Amino acid sequence: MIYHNYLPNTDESRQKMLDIIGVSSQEDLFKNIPVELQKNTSLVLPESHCELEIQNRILELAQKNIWPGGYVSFLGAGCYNRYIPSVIDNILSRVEFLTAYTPYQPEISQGTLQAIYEFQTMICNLTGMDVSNASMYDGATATAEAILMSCRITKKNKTIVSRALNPETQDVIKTYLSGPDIDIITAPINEDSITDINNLFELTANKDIASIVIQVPNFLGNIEEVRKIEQIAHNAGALFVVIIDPISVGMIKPPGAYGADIVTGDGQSLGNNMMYGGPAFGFMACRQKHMRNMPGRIVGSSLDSDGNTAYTLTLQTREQHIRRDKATSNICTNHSLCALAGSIYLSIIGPKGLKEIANICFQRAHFLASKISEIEGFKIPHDNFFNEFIMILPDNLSVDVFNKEMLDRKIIPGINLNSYYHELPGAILISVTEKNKPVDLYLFLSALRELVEEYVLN
Amino acid sequence: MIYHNYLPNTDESRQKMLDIIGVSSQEDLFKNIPVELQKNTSLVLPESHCELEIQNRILELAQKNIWPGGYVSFLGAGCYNRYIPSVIDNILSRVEFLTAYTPYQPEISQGTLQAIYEFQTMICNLTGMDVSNASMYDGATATAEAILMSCRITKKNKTIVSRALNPETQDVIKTYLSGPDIDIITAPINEDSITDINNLFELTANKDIASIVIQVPNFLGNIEEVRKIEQIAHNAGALFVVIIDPISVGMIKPPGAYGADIVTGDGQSLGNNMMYGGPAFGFMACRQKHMRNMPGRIVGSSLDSDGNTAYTLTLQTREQHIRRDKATSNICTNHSLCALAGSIYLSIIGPKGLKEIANICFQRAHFLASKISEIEGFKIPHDNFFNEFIMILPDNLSVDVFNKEMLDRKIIPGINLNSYYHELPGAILISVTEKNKPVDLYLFLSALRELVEEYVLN
Amino acid sequence: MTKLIFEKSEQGRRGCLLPEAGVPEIDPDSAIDSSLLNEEEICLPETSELEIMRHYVELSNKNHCIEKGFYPLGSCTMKYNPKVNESICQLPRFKDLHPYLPVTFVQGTLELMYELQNFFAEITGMDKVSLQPAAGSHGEFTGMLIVKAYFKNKGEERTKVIVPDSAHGTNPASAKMCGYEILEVKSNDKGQVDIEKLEELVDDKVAAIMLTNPNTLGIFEENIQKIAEIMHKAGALLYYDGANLNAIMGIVKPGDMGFDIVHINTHKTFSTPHGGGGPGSGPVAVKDYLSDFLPVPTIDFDGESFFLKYDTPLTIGKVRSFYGNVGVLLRAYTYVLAMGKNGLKQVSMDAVLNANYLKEKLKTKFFLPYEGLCMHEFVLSGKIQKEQGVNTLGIAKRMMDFGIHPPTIYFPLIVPEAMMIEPTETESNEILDNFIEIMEQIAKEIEENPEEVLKSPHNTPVKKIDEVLAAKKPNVAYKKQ
Amino acid sequence: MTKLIFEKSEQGRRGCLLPEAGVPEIDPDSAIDSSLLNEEEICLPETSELEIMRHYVELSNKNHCIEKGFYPLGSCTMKYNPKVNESICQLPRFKDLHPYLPVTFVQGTLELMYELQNFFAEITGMDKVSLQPAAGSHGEFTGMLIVKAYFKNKGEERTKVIVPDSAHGTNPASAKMCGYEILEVKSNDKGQVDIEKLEELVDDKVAAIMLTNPNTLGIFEENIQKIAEIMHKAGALLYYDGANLNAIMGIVKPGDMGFDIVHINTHKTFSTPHGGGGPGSGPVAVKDYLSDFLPVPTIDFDGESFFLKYDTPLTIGKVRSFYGNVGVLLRAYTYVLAMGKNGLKQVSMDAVLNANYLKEKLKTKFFLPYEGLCMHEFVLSGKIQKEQGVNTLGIAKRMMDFGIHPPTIYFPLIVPEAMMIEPTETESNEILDNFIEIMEQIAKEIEENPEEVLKSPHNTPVKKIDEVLAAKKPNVAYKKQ
Ligand SMILES: Cc1ncc(COP(=O)(O)O)c(C=O)c1O
Ligand SMILES: Cc1ncc(COP(=O)(O)O)c(C=O)c1O
Repeated sequence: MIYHNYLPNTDESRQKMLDIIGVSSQEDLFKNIPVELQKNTSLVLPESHCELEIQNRILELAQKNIWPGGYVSFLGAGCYNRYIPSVIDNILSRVEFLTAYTPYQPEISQGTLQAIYEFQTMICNLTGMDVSNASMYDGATATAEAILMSCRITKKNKTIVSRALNPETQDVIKTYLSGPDIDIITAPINEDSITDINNLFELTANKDIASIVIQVPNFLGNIEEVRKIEQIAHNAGALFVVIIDPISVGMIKPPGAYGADIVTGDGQSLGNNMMYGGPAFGFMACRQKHMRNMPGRIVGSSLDSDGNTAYTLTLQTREQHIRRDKATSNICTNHSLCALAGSIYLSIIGPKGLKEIANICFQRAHFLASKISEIEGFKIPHDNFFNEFIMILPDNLSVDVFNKEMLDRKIIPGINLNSYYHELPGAILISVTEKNKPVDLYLFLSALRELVEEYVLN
Repeated sequence: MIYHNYLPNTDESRQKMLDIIGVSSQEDLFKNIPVELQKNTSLVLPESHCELEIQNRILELAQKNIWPGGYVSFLGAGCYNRYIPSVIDNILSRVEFLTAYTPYQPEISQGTLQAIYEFQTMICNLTGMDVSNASMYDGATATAEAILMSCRITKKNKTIVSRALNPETQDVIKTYLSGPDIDIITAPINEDSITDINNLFELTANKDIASIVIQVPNFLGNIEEVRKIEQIAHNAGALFVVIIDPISVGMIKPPGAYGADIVTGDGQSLGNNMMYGGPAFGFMACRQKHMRNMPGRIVGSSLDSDGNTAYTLTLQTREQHIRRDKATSNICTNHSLCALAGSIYLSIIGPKGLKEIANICFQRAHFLASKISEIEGFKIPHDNFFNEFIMILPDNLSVDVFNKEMLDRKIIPGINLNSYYHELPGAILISVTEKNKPVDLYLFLSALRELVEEYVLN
Repeated sequence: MTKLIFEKSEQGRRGCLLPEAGVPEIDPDSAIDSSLLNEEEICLPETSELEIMRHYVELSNKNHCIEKGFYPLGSCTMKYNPKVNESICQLPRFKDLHPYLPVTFVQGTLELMYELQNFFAEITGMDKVSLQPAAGSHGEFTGMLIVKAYFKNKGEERTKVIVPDSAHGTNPASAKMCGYEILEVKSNDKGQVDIEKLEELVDDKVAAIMLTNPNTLGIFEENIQKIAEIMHKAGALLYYDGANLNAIMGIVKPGDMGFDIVHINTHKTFSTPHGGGGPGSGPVAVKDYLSDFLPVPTIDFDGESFFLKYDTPLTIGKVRSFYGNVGVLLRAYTYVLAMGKNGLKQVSMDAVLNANYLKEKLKTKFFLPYEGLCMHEFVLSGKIQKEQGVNTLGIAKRMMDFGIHPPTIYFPLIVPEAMMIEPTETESNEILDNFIEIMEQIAKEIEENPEEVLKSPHNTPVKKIDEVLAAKKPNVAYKKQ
Repeated sequence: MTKLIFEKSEQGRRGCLLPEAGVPEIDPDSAIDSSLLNEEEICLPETSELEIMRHYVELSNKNHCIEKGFYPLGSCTMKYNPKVNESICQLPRFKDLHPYLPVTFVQGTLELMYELQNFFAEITGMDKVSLQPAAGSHGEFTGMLIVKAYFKNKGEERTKVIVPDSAHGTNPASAKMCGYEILEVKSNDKGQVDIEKLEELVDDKVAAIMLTNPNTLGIFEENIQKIAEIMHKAGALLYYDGANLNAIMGIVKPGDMGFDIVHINTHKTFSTPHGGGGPGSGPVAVKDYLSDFLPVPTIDFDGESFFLKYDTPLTIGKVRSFYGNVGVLLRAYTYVLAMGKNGLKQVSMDAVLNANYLKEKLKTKFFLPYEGLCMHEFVLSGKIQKEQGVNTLGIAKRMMDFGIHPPTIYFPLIVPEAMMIEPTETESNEILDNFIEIMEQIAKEIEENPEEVLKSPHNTPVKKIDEVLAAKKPNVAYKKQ
């Protein structure tokens, strides 16, 4: 038979067990399965690779990816190249966190449970809300679930979603809401690339809206008129749902300060690798009164039989394993380990670090933008931004040519906004984080100047 | 003052402590130091780098090294590119092993102690000896210490060292023996690139030799006439010291089987990264009767007050912290964590794996050698080798040109033997391990064929 | 008791430092509405790096995990999570890739994902795969949206989905999220779907049945072909919850059983670590006729290079950001390579062998509600012990004292005092025998002194926890005094 | 009790698999003397990967470590070992480099080593540095060989080396390895070298004195300039054991005190992890006039690129293979960067502050043999407690019950019942206060009930160990029954 490092059974142990069971071969264990179903058994798959062969294969594949250290990148748009403290890796590689299941048995899961309780506290503090759950898959699904939640709470089935939400989030919302047939109204943006308030006001006239959803800073980098939108939402009896970049809270007030009812967001920025888009985690927090309408797991503090503080999953009657089709969501496994990375990150960064990171991003982004705007042909249409901004290419420089030229210089520019926003031709979304060193900014600027020489001035 | 993530003191805590101590500033704590010595205090060093800046600097340096994944390498000669199971990293990164000190307090160091006890057992089994210590710095220093040990045991002060020992080891022996003024006699090699037996016999005529030291396989890859050398040594009343490549024991008998008294070697091959030459570990094992002459730490099994098996450092009266200048060595901190990597490696590889690895190395090396010998102009002078062998370049291909051409092809050939062995012009030491895939061998061969085209046939 | 990290905070302490901006700075209010600027500090811990390490090391030591001991948590497939899977995720060439990099920059990752799609299609006997879903439940949701889109495209209005009474809670919840009404079909006395009852439920308003096979009792649904026939005849689809795929790899394929859609739990069958509650991943595989409805993008190959295929007009859309839990998928990929075609079959054979062995040994002391061969897991009932004074929760707590994680308890709902035991193939015979001994000892303790047993656990970091208090007075975030 | 990994072995089980050779195979005896071929299997464990993980996880949990709690082990500088140091060692561009690669391929590593040489020269006030030595003791050996080579080159025959009675055992042992006879100089009542006694010992046969300053009592040798004068006048050299460098960085340099040779313990002062007994590293720094004797190669720079400098005719040779414990040196480098010039000074200031604070607090309950300001550590005597019935070993064992690693005990030898306490700068005031409380409690327990204290430790993985048995009947390797 087969010996394998993941399979401790030996031929002897297999035989011993077969004897006890009273069958003569391992194949016989499957005799309840109709034979005609067992015809097509052999799998067309690679042969078993030993670890060395796996390492070789992975190296082969790795060589087909770039070495990111060789490039300077200004890609953001929902996934960010950020400083990740090394402590996180060391902790996450501890098998006690890595290979534990969901903490169903609290007495032997206090590590995970307390870490989640602390996570929830941090998310509450970051969002200005009262209650957070233990995590969601990502920011987009968290937002979609927040809308479903808003419909449950308000018993309405329309939502207004700003067109300045991350387009991926908009797509996911559309998919999620197609199930229960909730109407999505997309609120247009104005010439400042923020949600158009006047239009929003009109859209809420009927007061049949469950929620208004905005993103701060919005996908185009700009800060929305949050207080006006809050008024429109609440006047219409809708919940005010705000998606945030958690790093931005180092500079911009948490949504709790301007009347949000539910806050969501993506936690990739908090200590999680980009990893080609996943996994990271989504977070969701809300006001106390909406707690029992939350989807997902929640950890609460309690006491053990000795009277000591102990943590446990709680409010489970919201969840699928108890309430089945009446649950607040189908979510079961969430993104706990990524949320743990987020907790450790926030512990390390601390209140001062968060402010400092936000300031670095803001200052470097604004410096870059102001320098770009000095270069002939390049335009920076807005300055109401945090760390991402729109740059408009010169007329005679196409996005394709621009990208190619930049990549040739080992610079990865931002995404092409025009594919999402037809009204923004030649628009690139530039993201600046603490990983973009000042010299990287100068590199970017001198590349632009070279392109001006070549494509604009000639 | 200074706030830093490695320094938990705050200005408040500093002041509180100063008050208790009764001095007014931190500088005052140093008032016992003559003031004139404190003039030149400020250090000309970089400013404090935060972790992100460290990461940036390290990336900058990393970019000045090659990415080894992009090359095929046949370098060996005492440091080997080998398969390292991933389990090792996960265990070694556990702070419980990583940041513990030497296990002076056995009750809270049983993890390290049992691991060393198991390590000692594995080394005994690999070498065929009775006693192993807890590790040495590397194979070269282990060997030098073995010679010192042989002098203590035999009360003689000459040693014969084969010229076919790794030249680095020979150098280190020379340095170590310069202290106590022990004479080193270098035994020449014969035309088979092994130690010359006849000569050796003559050198021992006076019976004033403490030890004969050989390496199996020797530095040139070949297997020594171990039984004859054993006889010569023991007939002369000298100890027989054998240096082994632990991987070779998967194919070649352990030195205990052919009469060695002390066995040493380097453990880099056992689960340790090459890391530009260190750290890995040295091992040393000997017969029971010589145990009390061993240098270094030794762990023994004992009982605790409940009668349970427990481990502790033992036979410490050999050591410097007890015996000071009368100790068997000055060694204190050894290479424990690297030895742990070795233990984990051997646990993973197991008896069958060791045989298989040895066979892979042997077969691939011999296949490569036999194919090289078919190429016009290239010569393989010996076949009595395990996994490293001498290749002689064609006359009209210099080592420098050869190296350059191979590096251009992303192949890193072996070392130039001529710089150590004047009698071997054009000799390259080729090492083949389990990491050299068959396709790598073909790549090497076709490069040679190209060079023949270019340099030999034209 | 470990203080909260917030309680270890000391003003001014730093867990890390940060660089200067290094550029001329402007006043934030010159760009951003000053009333929105956050003057205050967010309440986060202020600690040194060492303190943070100590905190999380201490917390971690309060967890059970696979490397600490047996973890027979039924339905969760707590097999060994190989460490090579972890190392590959540390390579900068994988972990530091932005999802919007040009595809020419990430051909290695795309090739891996493409191959993995094919592996999963082969193992499940399906045709096309989406790697996007983030977990099993998310896969179910995605699959049921595909069902919905399929019928919408066909112009059929179907509003109901059937699930067995033994189904996992996510099945009805996921169908419900897609707007379906749930019909429950009863199990028969063999623990399998009652065919007659099923036939009664099926009509042209039924869109699908969601099954796992082997089912949550660890029993293979012998009538699966009949079930498929009934459903397909009614124009409905069959959805396969892949939670139990570990029982049948290389033995039988869901596609051959008649399923139209399958999801896979890589964090169960394919050895990706569970992380204390995720991230996992829940790829969805479908038959050809459903492939047009898969979420976008899928990974495709044009003969020269790999690309993200968005051009799928009937797609249900996106179910999450980007392309999937790539970090998890890398691990699943290396696992499939590690086992290979024969190894995967041996996985299932050993998983089933271990389970049957335990079942045979344990049924003498504990009530086995359904006799016969089980698959990779089986369900015992603690009803004998309950009569003796200790319910299944009590048994579970006592097991902890022996360093063993209790089985899944009180699920499936149709077995009173259920203990769902899944040993997995990565446990050795010594571990199984040790477990048997412990279970026999606990049975004996309950016979002799049930009150004592009820005081368990004793050797755990905390004692039995008051869950009622937690729910009655929810305290779900720390508030500084 | 954890079984030995050998006892968990089961024939046939595999911890890993290996590939085929993949080439035509020959019979080994066609190349190698068949009588040397190993027919048998070496006795090594046969276990599954999971079992190996469980084994080492279980073992690890029996260790104390810095991240588990206070570790005031005097002379060992058990400061926090930053995790960024560990991550950089994981980069393939550092860890997978063969030492014989062309230097053009490894300019990054060489640049780092070159800079580090300069950092160490600056911190110690010396001129040239060798990074080769593998540990402190190895540095001493290297340094004393340099002394020997220096005098040999000068044609002077000097045979003796002076060490204080408070010196660490490696000092005399290292000097002895170089063939020197050891003279011990007594300490005076201030715990410092007795100058008169020293003058008596010095003659033209004395090659050097080996000192650490602050000395092992944690006291700065105030007469260091006088000592240097005495030695240098006699034509002898001063060797500085850098074990205690953590006390004086940025405050005073050994070079300015008159030392000619210094070794550094990176695993103490520069935060590289101790690994349960190494690997550390012990770079040696010398004044210009000794630089010709340094081991080869050193790392040098020719204005364009970095290279290995072998061209040093008077070199003592090589003291180990290759160039040093590069993996350890990488960590030391990042540590120096992390602290920077001001940070290193603050390290020493905080280390000394923490030590003096503890000393002030603890001297009320424990005997302090030498009054006055201490440096980064101090030595208490347990003699009061010994009179009450509990010796220092007993106090140490009791400390373990509180999760604290005992201080270094019975060293230095000149203090009876010594407890050498070094808190380091990475411990917070809360930790220090907690330690003080514990020590006070233990003192009280000893006053009230010494017998009870002698039963400690209670909360450790094993109880007090019979060390006499271990030495009397040495069992140093497992033999299969
Ligand atoms: C039978 C079954 N179905 C579905 C799920 C849900 O999977 P996930 O937790 O990955 O969402 C589970 C998980 O426990 C399960 O056991
Ligand atoms: C004062 C002193 N000198 C020398 C040494 C020896 O250093 P190492 O253990 O690195 O060889 C030590 C180590 O404890 C020490 O404390």
